[in-house]
Amino acid sequence: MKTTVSAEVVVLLAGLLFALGIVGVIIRKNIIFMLLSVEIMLNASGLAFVAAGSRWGQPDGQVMFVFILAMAAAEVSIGLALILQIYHQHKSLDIDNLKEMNG
Amino acid sequence: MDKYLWLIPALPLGGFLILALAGKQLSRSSVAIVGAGSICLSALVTFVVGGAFLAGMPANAVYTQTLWTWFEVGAFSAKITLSLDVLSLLFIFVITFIGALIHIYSTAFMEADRDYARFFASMNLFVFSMLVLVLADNLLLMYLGWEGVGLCSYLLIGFWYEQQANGNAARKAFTVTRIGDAAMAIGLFMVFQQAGTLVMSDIGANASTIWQPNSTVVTVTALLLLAGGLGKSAQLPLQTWLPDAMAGPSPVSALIHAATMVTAGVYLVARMHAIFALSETARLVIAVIGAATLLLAGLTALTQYDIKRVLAYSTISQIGYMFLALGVGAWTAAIFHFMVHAFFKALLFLAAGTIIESLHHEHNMFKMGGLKDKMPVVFWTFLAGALSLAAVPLISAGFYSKDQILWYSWTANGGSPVLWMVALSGALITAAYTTRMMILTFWGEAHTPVGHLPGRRITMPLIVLAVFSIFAGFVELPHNFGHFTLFSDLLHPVLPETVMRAEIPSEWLFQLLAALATLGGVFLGYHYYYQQPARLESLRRNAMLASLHRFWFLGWGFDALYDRLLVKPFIFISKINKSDVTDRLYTGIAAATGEMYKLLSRTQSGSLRWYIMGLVVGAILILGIQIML
Amino acid sequence: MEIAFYIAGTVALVATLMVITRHNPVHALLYLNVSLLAHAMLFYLLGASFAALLEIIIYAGAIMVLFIFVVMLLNLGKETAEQERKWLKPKVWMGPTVLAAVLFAEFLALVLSSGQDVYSPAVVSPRELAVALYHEYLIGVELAAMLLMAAVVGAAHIGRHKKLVLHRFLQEEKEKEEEKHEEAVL
Amino acid sequence: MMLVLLITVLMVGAVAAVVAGEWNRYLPRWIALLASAAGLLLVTLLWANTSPHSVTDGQWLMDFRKEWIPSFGITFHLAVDGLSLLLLALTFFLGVLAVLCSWDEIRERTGFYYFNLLWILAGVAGVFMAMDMFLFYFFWEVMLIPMYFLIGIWGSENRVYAAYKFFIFTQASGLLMFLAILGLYFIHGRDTGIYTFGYFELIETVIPFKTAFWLMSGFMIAFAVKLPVFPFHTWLPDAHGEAPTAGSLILAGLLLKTGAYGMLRFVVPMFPEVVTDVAVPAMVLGVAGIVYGAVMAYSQTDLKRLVAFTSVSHMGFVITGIFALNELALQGVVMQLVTHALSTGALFLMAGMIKERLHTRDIGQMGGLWGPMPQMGTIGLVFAMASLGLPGLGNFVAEFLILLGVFQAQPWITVAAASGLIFSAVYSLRIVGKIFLGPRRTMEAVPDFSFREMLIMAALTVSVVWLGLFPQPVINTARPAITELIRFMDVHSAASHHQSYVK
Repeated sequence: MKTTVSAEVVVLLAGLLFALGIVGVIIRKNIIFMLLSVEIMLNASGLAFVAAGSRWGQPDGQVMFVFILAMAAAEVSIGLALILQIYHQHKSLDIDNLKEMNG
Repeated sequence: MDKYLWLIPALPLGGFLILALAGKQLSRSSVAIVGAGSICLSALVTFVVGGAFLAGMPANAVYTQTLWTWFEVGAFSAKITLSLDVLSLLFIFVITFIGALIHIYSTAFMEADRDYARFFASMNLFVFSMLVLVLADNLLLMYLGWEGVGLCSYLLIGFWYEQQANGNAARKAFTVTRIGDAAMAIGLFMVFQQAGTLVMSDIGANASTIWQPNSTVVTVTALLLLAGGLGKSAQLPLQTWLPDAMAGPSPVSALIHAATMVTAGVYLVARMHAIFALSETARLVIAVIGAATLLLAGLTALTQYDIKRVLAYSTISQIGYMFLALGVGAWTAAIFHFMVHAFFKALLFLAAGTIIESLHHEHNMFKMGGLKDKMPVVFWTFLAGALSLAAVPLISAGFYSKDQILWYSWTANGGSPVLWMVALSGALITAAYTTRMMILTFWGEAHTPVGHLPGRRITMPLIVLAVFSIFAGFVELPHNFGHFTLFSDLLHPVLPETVMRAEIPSEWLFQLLAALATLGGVFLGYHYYYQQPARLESLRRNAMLASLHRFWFLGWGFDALYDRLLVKPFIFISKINKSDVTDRLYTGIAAATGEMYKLLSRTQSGSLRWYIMGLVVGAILILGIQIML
Repeated sequence: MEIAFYIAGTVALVATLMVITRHNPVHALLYLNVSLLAHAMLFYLLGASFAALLEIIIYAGAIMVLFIFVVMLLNLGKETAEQERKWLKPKVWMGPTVLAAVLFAEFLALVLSSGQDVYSPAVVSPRELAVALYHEYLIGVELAAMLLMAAVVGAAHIGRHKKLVLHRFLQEEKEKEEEKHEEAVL
Repeated sequence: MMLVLLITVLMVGAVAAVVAGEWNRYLPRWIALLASAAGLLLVTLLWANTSPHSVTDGQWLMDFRKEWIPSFGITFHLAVDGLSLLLLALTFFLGVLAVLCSWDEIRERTGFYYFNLLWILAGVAGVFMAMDMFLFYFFWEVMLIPMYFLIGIWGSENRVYAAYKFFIFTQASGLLMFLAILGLYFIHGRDTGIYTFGYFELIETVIPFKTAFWLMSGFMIAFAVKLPVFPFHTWLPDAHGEAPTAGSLILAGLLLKTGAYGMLRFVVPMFPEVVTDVAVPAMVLGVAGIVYGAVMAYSQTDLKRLVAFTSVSHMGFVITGIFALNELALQGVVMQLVTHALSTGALFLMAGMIKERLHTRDIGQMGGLWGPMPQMGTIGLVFAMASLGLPGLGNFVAEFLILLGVFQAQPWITVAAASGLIFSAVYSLRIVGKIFLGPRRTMEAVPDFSFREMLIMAALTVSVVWLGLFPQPVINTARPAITELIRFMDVHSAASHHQSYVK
């Protein structure tokens, strides 16, 4: 089962997914949704890495994906913990309510 | 004996140091002994050294004594060197002799003052500085003395410092003379640049090789040096400080503002005659300034009420005569008049001081009167001084010196009939205000009761000075009678002969006219102030004459002019800029930074989505740039 | 087998689109899971079978479960959905979408400017991957381990239930306010 | 080794003072006095050992060199010539006086105070000796921070503002200098392959004119701010006004001198062509400073600000003299550095003493103080006269030489600068008149000098009179450095003439 793909298509797919992730982060008010969108963006970049690795037949792309995965795990665990705390303290997940760090 | 020359200035300096460092601990009598004694000793040394010098005159007529090298940089070298020649000998004689008399006078005059020691310390420092000024062998050392006398003048004018006016007068005196001094300093730089030295004898000897006659350079140099002299000698246009300087004690006025310091300008010009001789323009300027000053100050003296201000303006006027003489090239005549003037003007100031003291600090002549019989010693000595000032023919020293100047102002090479006319009318005016002063003070009714009479320490100097005021003139008699030229012969090793014009009228005529002018002036004063005082009143009522009187009384409006032109603008600019306008630049930068901070901190809204938006826009821009490129 | 690639890609796109448009968090999560599975498919098709495996196990499995836990823990249901519906108006999402579209257009332009490059993906075996990971990238692995460690500790610390923690300045203010309040009560 | 000792004695003293300050309030001042006096003694020994004859035959008297960071070509290189020696002597002399004048004034945190004081002195001494650009910059910064503390902690009401202003001005300009040093370092390295910060190597660098201009500007701005030259002077009145007495003394006496020293040591020999090119504008700035400072001084009512502006005026003479680039003017500059430190330092000390007595710096509230304080009056008069350049006092020799030298270079500039003589009389007499003359304004009892104050002022008075009458030793000490500088300039201008001829 030999597949042939064009490199542009894969990269464009990754770019499209990434753009969707950005849109998600910006348009949502709820922190959980924002976090989900961040995951989408991470995946999109992972896809680009893997595609590049397969293009050159080298393991580095997947290595990067593994690192992204580790980072995503760490980020999610911290992020979710923060969400819990925020919800406890503010009784809301509305990001617009959390503007305490304005200059 | 010459090697003791250094003692002459060192003695007053020693007196100053003792009084300044230990004045508080000394008793009044020891202060007096140290203060007056140092000057008397100095005078004594002057007689001895001067006698020895004249007896064994060196070949080049100069004796120099180098004490140490002041400083030496590259080609420039300034040494602390004293040099004695006839000119400086005459000056140090006048300074120490009159200085000693005035110091003796002061021991009694200032007896009641709280700051007895400070007075004598300042006076001693003054005598020291003045001696350095005239004994200096280079212009820089002379400048040291020059500024030193300025400092002492400042200190002594402001001696009674608790009155604000005295301090202001002192400051004015220093500042105005300083303007001249700054110009003179530039003159010094020019001299050094052209001559490569500041040693006066070298400059004098080589002047004609250094400078082209009548070149711009020499004229400018001469005028710059002259500016210093004008400041110190209170000549136009820097004369305004001297009348105010009368705020100091009377001995100070006698010593500093009549006899010695104010003639420093005369000394400077005479000393640097080699430079001035090379520039006709500069000499013309000197003569014109002298003539203008003598007329202007004489007319002002005619209107003053304060006896010391009359004397102050008369001093300005008499120094004007000296400058006139210098300008026309009658070097010795100027110095002759300086010497005579020193005697009679010191006498007049001291006598006036005595009168003022006896009348409980009354300065106004119109409130004096009738003192002829009450204070006979003062009257007779004052009369001797007044005769000399008015240049009463034959019997006064002033006549011989002033007549010489009048004569030369026409006949000398630089002279002209116009200058002579001015000088002659000046003589008339001088006689008039002198008579006015005498009559108002000594004749008529007594307006103020006389307090204590002067003691012997006060009268003795007056008598000595009175004798000199009368007889000092006989060292030099006119050519047409006596032809006795001891004084000018003595000075000729230093000062050149006066160059005369080709055709000169008879000297008798001139003397007659001068005598007539004097007598006319005396008559005018006698007529208006003694014989017919009512006529004076009618003159006063004339509006034009009254305003003229006011104009003269205020010193021809020079004070007001300078106030408007220089002082007020300076103070205005300085006050308006008190908080420093350049600082605005830096506070402006700081404020702009602050504004920028506020602007940028608004982007830190705390809204996460806003930040991400920023990120996206940034990414778009960067990619956009990449596409463009 | 290109068709499988395109199908998986389309699924990923559609699922992702759904993720960002759902109002209900649980729905969104499920769509995200679908998207992740589609990603795994893509990975597999690109010859990265190990990555596909990790995607399913860790992402779709572990991480998504975490999300669901939190959603359940916070009891986010209808109310949140309601709120989100109110919020998601065209006026709100139009701007960011255009912006993202511009970004994507630029990206597109950049990618298309380089020439066509068709290739058949090389299979990178887990073995090669392991060798690379524990050889060249050893330090990276170590660092990742530390990161995870820190994340665990951090999450445990942050997630602890505690009283409202205020900065000391705010605390003082609050104490003052309380005092005032007490005074008022008294 | 002696040179290192000079710095270490101060640094050790500083640390000892801060440690001792933890136990006892009075111990630090004794330690500080001991340390600065020891330094003074060392410098005197150094000076005595180099008799005038040995000075004349070579510029450098003593040299100490050790590798510091060899990989960047940084050495710990100290050396002393006549110029440095004079300024070092001044540093320690004023250091002793600064300790003495803080004796009773400083009552809080004495340990840290004397730490800062000694640390500044160490920095200044290092600046005067460093012959490695990196080391120079290091010491340059060492002076800065303790001074910031000195003003910021022990100053008067507006001290924080003043301290910030001082810090920002000096730091910003110092960074420009550092950039210029790095530029020089890399240009030299690129041209010769030897990367070094050594002074003697770097002055040999041949730099294209345009680059040299920018590098010189970097140095010049740092030194001009420190000096200060006319438009960069605005930090000075604030810093001087708010600093404690010893702070003002050291600022006026030493920190300003580092600017002039930097110009003489670095700017002129490193960029001879540019210096001759910008000489006239620089001199014009100097004259502007003379006049502007004097006019500003006249309007001030705060005594310390007034004296600060007189410093601006006097430093105008310095910059004018430096750019006249002849021996007379440069010798005058050296004299001016020394005498200005003494005279202005004395005026600041007096302001501090008056403030201790009357609790004000406003000269409107003084007046008639001669009566109760004749000694202070006399001394005050002496230093006012020094400040207006009365012959017989040191400042006259300095100003005269500067003006004489400038006249040979640019007569018209001298004419403008000579107006400073008049203005200086105006403001100096205003000081005397407002403080000592006139009617008394306050009826507080004001005691005259105490023994300690008398000692300080007597030392200064004797020095300034001595310099006025016997300045030759100072001139002789500085001569080798100055003649060497002139020779260097001549060689370079001849070389550049040659170059342009070839073109």
